[in-house]
Amino acid sequence: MELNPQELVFYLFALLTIASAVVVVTIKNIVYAAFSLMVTLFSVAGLYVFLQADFLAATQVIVYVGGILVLILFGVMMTSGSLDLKLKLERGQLFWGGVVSLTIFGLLLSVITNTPQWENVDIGASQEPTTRKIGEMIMKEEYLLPFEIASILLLVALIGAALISRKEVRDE
Amino acid sequence: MLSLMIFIPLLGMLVVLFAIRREQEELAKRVTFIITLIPLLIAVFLFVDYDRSAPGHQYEEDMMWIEAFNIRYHVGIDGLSVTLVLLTALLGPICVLASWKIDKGIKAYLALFLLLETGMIGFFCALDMFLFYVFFELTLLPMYFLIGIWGGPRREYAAIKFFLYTLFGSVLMLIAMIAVYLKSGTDDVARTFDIPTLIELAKTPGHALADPTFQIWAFLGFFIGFAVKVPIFPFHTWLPDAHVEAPTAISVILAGILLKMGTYGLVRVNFAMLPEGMDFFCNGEGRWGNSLAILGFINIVYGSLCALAQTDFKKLVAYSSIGHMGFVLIGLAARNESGLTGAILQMFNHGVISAMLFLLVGVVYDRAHHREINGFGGLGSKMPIYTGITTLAFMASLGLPGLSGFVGEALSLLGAYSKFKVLTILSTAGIVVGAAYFLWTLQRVFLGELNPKYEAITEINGREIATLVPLGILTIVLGIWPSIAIDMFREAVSLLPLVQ
Amino acid sequence: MTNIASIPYFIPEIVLVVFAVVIILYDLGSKKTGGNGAAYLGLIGLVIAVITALVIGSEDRSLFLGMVRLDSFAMFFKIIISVATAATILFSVRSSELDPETKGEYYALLLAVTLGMYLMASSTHLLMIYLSLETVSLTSYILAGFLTHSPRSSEAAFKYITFGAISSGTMLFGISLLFGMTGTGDIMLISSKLGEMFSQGNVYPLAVLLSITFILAGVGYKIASVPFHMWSPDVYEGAPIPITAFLSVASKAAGFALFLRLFYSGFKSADASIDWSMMLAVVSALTMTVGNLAALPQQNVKRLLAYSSISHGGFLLMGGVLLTSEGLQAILIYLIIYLFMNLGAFFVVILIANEVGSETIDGYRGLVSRAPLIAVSMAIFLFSLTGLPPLAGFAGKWILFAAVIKEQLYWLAVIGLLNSVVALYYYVRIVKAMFLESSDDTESLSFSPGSLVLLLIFVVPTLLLGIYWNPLYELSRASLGKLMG
Amino acid sequence: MPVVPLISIILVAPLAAFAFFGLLSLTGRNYARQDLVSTAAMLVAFVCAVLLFTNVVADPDKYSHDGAEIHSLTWLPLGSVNFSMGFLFDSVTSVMLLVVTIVSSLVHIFSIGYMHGDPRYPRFFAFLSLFSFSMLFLVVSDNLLGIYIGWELVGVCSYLLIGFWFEQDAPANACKKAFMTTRVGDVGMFIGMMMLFTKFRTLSLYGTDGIFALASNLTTADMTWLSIAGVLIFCGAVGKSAQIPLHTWLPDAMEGPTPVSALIHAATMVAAGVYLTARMFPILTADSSLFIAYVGAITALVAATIAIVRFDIKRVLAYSTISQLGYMMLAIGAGSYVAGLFHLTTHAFFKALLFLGSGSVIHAFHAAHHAHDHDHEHDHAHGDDHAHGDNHAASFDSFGIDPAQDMRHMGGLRHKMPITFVTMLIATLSIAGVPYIFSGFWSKDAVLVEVLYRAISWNSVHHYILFSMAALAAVITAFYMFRLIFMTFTGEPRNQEMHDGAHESPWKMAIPLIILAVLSFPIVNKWSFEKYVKQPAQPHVHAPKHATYDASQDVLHAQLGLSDAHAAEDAHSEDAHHDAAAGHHNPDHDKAHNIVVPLSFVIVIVGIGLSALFYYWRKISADAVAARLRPIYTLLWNKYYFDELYDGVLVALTVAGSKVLGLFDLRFIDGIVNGVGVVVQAGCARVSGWFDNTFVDGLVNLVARITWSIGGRVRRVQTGMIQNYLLAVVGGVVLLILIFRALF
Amino acid sequence: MSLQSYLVISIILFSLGIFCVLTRRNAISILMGIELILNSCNLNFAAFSRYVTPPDDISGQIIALFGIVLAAAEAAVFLAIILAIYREFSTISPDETDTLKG
Repeated sequence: MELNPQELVFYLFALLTIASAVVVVTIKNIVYAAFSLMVTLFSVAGLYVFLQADFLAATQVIVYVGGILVLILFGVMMTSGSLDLKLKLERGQLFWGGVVSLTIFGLLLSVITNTPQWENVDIGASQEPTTRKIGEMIMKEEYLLPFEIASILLLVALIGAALISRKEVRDE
Repeated sequence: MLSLMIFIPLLGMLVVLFAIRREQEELAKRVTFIITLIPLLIAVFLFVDYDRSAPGHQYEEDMMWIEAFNIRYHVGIDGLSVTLVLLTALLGPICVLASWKIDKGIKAYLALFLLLETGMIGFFCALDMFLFYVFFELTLLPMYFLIGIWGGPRREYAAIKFFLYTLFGSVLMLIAMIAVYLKSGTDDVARTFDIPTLIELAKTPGHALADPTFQIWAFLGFFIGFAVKVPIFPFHTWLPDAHVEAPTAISVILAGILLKMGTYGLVRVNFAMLPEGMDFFCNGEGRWGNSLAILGFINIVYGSLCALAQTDFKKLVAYSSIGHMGFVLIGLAARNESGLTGAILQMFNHGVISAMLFLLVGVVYDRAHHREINGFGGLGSKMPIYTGITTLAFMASLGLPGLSGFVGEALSLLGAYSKFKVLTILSTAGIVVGAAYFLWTLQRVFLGELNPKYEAITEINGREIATLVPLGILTIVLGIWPSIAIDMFREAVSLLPLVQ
Repeated sequence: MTNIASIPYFIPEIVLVVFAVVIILYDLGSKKTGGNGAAYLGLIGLVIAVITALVIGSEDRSLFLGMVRLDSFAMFFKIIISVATAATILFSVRSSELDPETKGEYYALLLAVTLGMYLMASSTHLLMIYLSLETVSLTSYILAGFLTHSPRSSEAAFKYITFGAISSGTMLFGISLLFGMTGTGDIMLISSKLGEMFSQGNVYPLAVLLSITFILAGVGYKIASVPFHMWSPDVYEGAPIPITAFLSVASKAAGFALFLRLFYSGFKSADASIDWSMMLAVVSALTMTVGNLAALPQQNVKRLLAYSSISHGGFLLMGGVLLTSEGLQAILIYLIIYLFMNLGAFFVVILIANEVGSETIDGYRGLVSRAPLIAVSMAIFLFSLTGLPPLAGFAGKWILFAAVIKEQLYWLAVIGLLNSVVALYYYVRIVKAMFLESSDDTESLSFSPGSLVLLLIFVVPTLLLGIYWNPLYELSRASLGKLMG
Repeated sequence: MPVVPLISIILVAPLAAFAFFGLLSLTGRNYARQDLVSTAAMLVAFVCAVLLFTNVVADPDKYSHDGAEIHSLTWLPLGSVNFSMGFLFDSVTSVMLLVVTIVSSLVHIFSIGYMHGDPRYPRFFAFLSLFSFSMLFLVVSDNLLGIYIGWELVGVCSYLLIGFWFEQDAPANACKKAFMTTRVGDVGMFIGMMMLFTKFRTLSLYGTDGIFALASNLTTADMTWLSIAGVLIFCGAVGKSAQIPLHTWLPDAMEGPTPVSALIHAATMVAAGVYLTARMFPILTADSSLFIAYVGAITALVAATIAIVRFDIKRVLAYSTISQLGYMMLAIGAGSYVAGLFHLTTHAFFKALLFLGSGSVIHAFHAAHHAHDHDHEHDHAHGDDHAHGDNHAASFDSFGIDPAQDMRHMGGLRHKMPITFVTMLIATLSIAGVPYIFSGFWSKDAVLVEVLYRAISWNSVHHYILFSMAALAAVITAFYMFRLIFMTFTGEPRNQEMHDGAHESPWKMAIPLIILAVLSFPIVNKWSFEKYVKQPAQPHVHAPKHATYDASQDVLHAQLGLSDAHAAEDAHSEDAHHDAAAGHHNPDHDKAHNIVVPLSFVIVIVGIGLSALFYYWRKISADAVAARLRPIYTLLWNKYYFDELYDGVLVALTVAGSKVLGLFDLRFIDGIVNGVGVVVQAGCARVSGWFDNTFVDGLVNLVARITWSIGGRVRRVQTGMIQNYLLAVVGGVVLLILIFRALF
Repeated sequence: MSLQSYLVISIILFSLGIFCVLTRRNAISILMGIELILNSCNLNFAAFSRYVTPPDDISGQIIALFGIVLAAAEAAVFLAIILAIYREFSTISPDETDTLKG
């Protein structure tokens, strides 16, 4: 089977995504898991690029890697005091979790392979960079309201996170 | 007129609750007594004024209540209800008198009692099924509290048991009721809750309500609802507990009125409105044709046998009620004139007699503070009047001719015999057993040597006699001349779908 | 309607946002003085929002290019939610649980969550649905964990957010699949697309089933239906009581608004191949049964009411099963009634927690002699929750069952009613403690007149609506508007 | 004389006397001279009864047929079915009214003396009045329902009066036993009534749509049914008239005051059963008649044998009563209505006399007893000798018998109490059937003649057997009655202390004795009785030789028979019973008569002679014979073990039941001794009580418990661990999808 | 590089996320699982935007964008709550924060 370089890179990203995600799920050390998650997030950003979603890819990197992941690492550090970083796995939960996840996987696989809307779809023509278009849609067209609401949501999250964290400050 | 009678106790409840201070206990009792006299006066007036020759309902009041479901405030009485209303109204003041000794939270007690009375009178007057159900359920709450707060040592258990059982029955009834309502019309033809209308519709051939299968199921729903109230075996076990734990006056109401609500419902709804369903369970044919009569038989024999086994005076009376309601059932199952007349008469008479019995138990309990039958003995020599009245009540209850209990029982059995020969013959065992437990009780409590513990027991007092005498007179009068009552509801009975 | 043109019809929501911000600013300014200024500001904001909403009216309009819809159905829920929020604010004022220092943020968050609920009631786009759901959820997490120095509160928040995140994640995945199949997020369009697909046979039913079930996970967790209910007892128990009351009423109402809109106007056309009715009926029966059974052995009244509210969710769902206008109407009516009786019950819990310091049933012993009015009110609420006439709960139950029986779902009706018998048992346990048992402590409790007036606000409708509920019926019919098409 | 007002007065007078007492009691007081009120009421009733009798005398043709005059009105109008209540007046009613009022009046008078000083003296008279009312009501009722009402009321009065001295256990037990046993019979009667009602839609007896008229139209197909109905109605009579097997209550009923025994348990109430059977005469079939006859004959014989070995003077009389009632039943069963009722009438007087006489003796002995400072109430607290179940000779001693009633303490009283002795002797001669001089001869002779006549004319083996039994019973009757007289009045005093204290009763008690003694002579004679009382037709009884049933004749018979008994007689001249009423020109009848009269002499001589040998001349030692015939004696002493049979079955059942239930309780055994019937029912009842608590309630509780435990389980699912919840969510989603994927 | 290949990656991520959430005994790991799930959703939207919707309609991408934003907000609150839990319970194991149950 001949692979063109583009495809090769795609499959590389795909593999990376999955492999790192598997590591996230299985590895005992939570710090390694966090770093492995970083790899996953990067790879997903790479996949966005293949989907010609450049703005999305950038956002993914900035928000996820720059924000969320850092937050997670902070969390790991701040809660590591008494906690052993080794993760415990309990057998029953593990078993049933596995069964359920596999079943879901099976169901979803069946869905993606059988849904007529997704069969043999033509890949659309290459698009312009989407940033401008996204900006227009968010600021002028139907996504204005969601944008505003999302901003309120962020504000609320900000206040809330601060409020709950601030408890700690008052504690001391 | 009817609304006045229904809601005056409710009004009275507000008066007792808000216009009387907590310390004025005597006043509260007197006020309540006077309030309960008003419905009694109205009921007596109705009893006298009621046109006995006219079939159908009288003194009707009808107005729209909840338009969306065509629910109406429709009340009216026919001969059947007027007798029961009279019974309710009569027991009202009697129970207030019987409650005179209650010392804990008398105000709340009286208020709840008045609420209960509204529920009961309303139930017997309601001609709209929804209203009927509301009043039916309205009696639950006050009853729960009255048993639960003022009852005996196991009151909490008894109260919740009563509550759960009745609610269980009534939810099934609710389903049946909704189904009947929905079947009474379509989206285009207005549906109705009006009982007289529904009765007509159920008779109309081809109408959805007249469908036998539907009627059978609806019958079952209603039946279980009422069966719990009656109570019919095997839904009866709440009754001994509730009766035993309830304070005297409340036992009186329970036995006197609440049980009648069940049988009244059976007549009003199951009998009148669901003739096909009734037919299925009473026609004496097929697998289910004897069901109702069998239940009646079980009630009679089983209730009586259980009564025989009791050593608690009150429990004995409670079980005897189960037995006596069996006669009502078997009379109903007969679906003929004498059976039905007997059943209705028995309803009324049992109301009077069991009220007497519970009052009598209360009298001795107030003095001895226990009800263990074997713990008495020889009271006859110390309390002759009490003994005399008790003997009268016992004799009435065991169906002595010349007293009211006999007529109902005899008519029920006579009616039933023409349909269910074997079952009726077996049921007559109840007559013997009935005599056995009453006589045995009489012997253990009143006859024999005086138990030295009760050397100083006091004779029944004037207030207690006053509660018993009206009932005793009714017992005798109705025993001698039952037509006074029968004249009232003969027309009502003739309107029911009888089968000769 | 375009974005700009939509703004006038969006004033109520804007008012809420403005007041939320004002409260925070006010709070900053009055940090030291304490007092209930923030609460009253919140109340004023709510009142203005409701008034403006009423002024704007409920003529059917699609706003913001199809993102939200202004109709009588949304209007109905907005009012319900506003009343619940107002009650919660009033409860919070009287609750001694909350730290007065953080009350400013607290009321601001309450307004924010109200905004989210408004949007839940009116969203017609999958993205908006997800957004509004998340707004409500995130705020709720914070509110649930609001109590300082309370491990219970933190634990509640933790469980809530974990549960909520998974559920909404699942929902989002379902949304993505649906988006993938129909190529749009507008639920009206989705509805017509689905219909088209089904009629052409150009569809993989499992995909539809799966995506809708995934979406159901998000909605189900809001209305706490089985199997998405498990967070609620823990969260209800751990959260501050006013928030518990709020979650059990407002959150549930908003969840139902969303659920009904999704299923009635979105997925109904998928009815052809998948028996949603049956699925919902099973879920509904399970929900009420599980809620009731688990409530039986509870000792903590809050937790007991949590389970009871699960079972009421099941009752409500029963109306949703039918996909008929009667069923919908029944849900609306039941919600109104549920609002009064459940909030009332929670208010009593707050008062008792304040005065007696106990949330367990034992704390209610002998209440009738210590605070007769409170005890009687509580009994009224509880019996109304049971559904006994002549209390409002009965009217609700009645209409629901009438709708169910009309569709011949007798089995569901029987299960529902048997459940109400079981329910009686645990409600009565509280009543029993209050009336039938006596406590060692007999000194009578005193409550401020304000509290009693507030209590009456809930008692009176619970009584009156049981006796005369025709207006409710009319109101619910009007509120259905064009939802049913 | 107007019938309705007079009957009304007869009923109202005693009722008013009772009501007077009842209402006054509510205030807690009693009128001390209730005795006068009640007695006056009874005398009024008596006068009215006499006035009514003049009607019969004036127009015997009209009143000699049953159901001659009826005044009824609707009592329970149900619509299509109506129950009426009314007065029936015919010669039988009139005779019964006379009998009841005479005996009752005399007993009232006697009681004034006998009950003097009793703490509940007024109450006694009130109860007597109530009884009289009930009995009279029974007698004048024209329909089965009315009879049943009176029937039960007399039962209650009997209950109240037997238990009059309720402080002691024996009366308390006895009254309950009496009521219960008779009620068993009453239930049978009620079932019979239900059968008749269902068939005929009425409970009225007479008139064109009465039961008799309708029953006469029945065909052979209905004969079994009618027989069963007749036997069931007769069940009531079995209970009330203490026929075997429901006779055990009557001896116990002797625990009541003696005047009560005289009035209720000798003369009137127990005779009500005979009266009822007589009233139902027209619907008796050949089968049911034979059944009745056998029950009567067996009762007559068995009770007589038991009476031989009693020592309690009242119990001897009680068994004698049972035996005599058996005679009456036999007569009616054998088809002789007239003979039955005639014996009823004569028996009422001489048996009342015997009881009152024995009361007089007991009264005297009690007085003596008191004089010797004994507490009689304490002593006879255990009068119920069966209860102890002792059947060995040692216990034949005075154990369990009130000394004042024990004949072994008596003897030689004829000098002390001459009036009592003479009057009782007259009654004894009468009951023994001493020919020609005494009324008892005439009535007993009539019974025997009728039975033998049936035997001869129908050539019926059954009736020969019945006749032999009756004759044998007559011998025994003469024997034990004279045993009573000899032991009580002749010989030497056996208990000198008591003998010394005894004295003749006061005049208040003596006068009734004398009046009754007069009535024991054939004042009521056979010819006058037969003149006034005419036998009704029995459309469904045919001599066995009419093997082929002639339906057409029967219809004719029915049409004629009820409207005119004479016509019926003509139509069926072979039917023997009509001849009995019409005269003695039937050869078979004459034959029977010619056999019976000489036989009567033999019976009397053998009976009295044997008795004298044993107890007067003491040529034979009763004890020696008893020892020789130990098994028979034991059997008789234990009254054929009827009580033990009832008790024993119950014990076995109860014990078995209890063991099964693991609820065996010593109190059961004690309880069993307490009374017949009640205990087995208690056993069953406990079972059902247990069943109720354990099973029915248990089932419900089980449901509750299961619900609760499911609640607990559901609750335990809520582990508090969030990941379990998450698993439930995700798993739930998967399950939902899978289930619906599978289903749809 | 068909649509299916993206979808396969997405569903693997989703399943792994679910598995992670269900089995890991650490609150932060649960948060990571949630992030995996959200990523899979966003990947779906992006893929559908590219393949299913018309080329000029990029609403899929925008929804994914909102997804990212919401994920961030959620993560922030989640971590704050984890810190609070840690403070109260001195552990962030979900097994041990089980005082509310039954």
